[in-house]
Amino acid sequence: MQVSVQSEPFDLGVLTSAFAARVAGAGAVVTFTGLVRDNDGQLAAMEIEHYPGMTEKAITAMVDQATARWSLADALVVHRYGRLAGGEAIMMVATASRHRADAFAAAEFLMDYLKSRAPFWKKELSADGSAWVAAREEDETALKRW
Amino acid sequence: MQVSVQSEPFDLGVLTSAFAARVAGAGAVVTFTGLVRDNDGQLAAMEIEHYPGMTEKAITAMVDQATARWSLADALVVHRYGRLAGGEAIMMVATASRHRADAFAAAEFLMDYLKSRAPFWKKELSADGSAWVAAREEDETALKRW
Amino acid sequence: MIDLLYFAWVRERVGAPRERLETQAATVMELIAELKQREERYAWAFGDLTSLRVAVDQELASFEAPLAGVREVAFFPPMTGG
Amino acid sequence: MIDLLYFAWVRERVGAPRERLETQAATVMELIAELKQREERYAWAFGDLTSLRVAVDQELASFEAPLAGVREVAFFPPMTGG
Repeated sequence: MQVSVQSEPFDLGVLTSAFAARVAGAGAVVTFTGLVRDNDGQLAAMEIEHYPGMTEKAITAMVDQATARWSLADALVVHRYGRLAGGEAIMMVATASRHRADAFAAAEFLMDYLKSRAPFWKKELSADGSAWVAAREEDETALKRW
Repeated sequence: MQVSVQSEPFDLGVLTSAFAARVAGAGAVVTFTGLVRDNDGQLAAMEIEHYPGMTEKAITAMVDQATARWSLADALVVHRYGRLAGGEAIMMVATASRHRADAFAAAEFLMDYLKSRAPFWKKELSADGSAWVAAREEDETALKRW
Repeated sequence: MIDLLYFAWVRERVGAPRERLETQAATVMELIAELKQREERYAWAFGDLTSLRVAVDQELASFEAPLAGVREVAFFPPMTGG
Repeated sequence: MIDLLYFAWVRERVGAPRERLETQAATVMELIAELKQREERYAWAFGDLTSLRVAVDQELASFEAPLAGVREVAFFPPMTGG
């Protein structure tokens, strides 16, 4: 298991390759990557605040839950905080399993929990000013399926 | 959209990075990678046969279906054929969307269809000999959810 | 003339990846019946239809698919991609 | 003494990321009531409880959570990770 909460950018390709290499033989690897989104053609910058101390603890608990629930060879969560430029990777999740159903389910579970239960808060910065990203109703609803 | 059926190895990290870079702004990227699996601690080699002519056509039709059904910024399918060593990547799927639900659903849909409806046949090679991989009941069942 | 293609263990049992055939068979099923009567290796390859799949002109098809105007018929086991 | 932590717009409204407080409040809810009476900025930060979340000693908790033995309480809006 690998959990990293960091301000530094990470290299999605390098992390994905390294993860796949170390679970070689698991058969199925799923990754999810969240990028700073384009808003109507304009790449926004983002400021991400988090709760040092609680964040890694909360994420580790989520990964433990996923590991208990699905048959996983390994799991990885990297999440950035601080200032991010448009198009940069905010976070990634990777899961490995013998069969794809477990890898997909665990990745979706981790994403649903990271969205609504990991102490991060995103602020979008644009030419017009800044605004805290509002939690989406669907994200809260998504948790109910687990 | 990018579909490639090839005998050459591909670099998962490089393809993942390039895909994420060109959909920057989509927000959510999901990848699935299938690796030659470890059987009881022994990495098997694999020989993959396919139906040249039909394969790319079938995969392109699947990607078209996924694109019609979900809101995707882009999708990629790379699938190898020929001889693969243990631990090597067999194939990958990548999907990009504004929201993760679409990217996850489209990636799972593509995987379910690639498993059972793309003309590939896997033969596992081990010290004991070789055997065609049998289709799994669950893979056929998985198609019913779409 | 129809091109017949065989893949995976169907190919191994038939003993060839492809062949051309002049046939009067109206459907895939009739074609299979014709092949099975030709030689033992075809009877072996086509013995269990539940584990046989067919593509007609590179599209998955049923055993009832008509062959009129068809150029290529492929036989193979359930696919195992991904 | 309890450490109070504020994040995102709760922090902005309160005007500080953290503070220490001597309180007799028995639950999170009583603590919120106490803070709201102190100054307008707290009333503003804690005005709408439906958009407020709380962690007690770094675990998500309900407003009814008891404060006995607690060292750290954090207030923040619904999380937007991922």
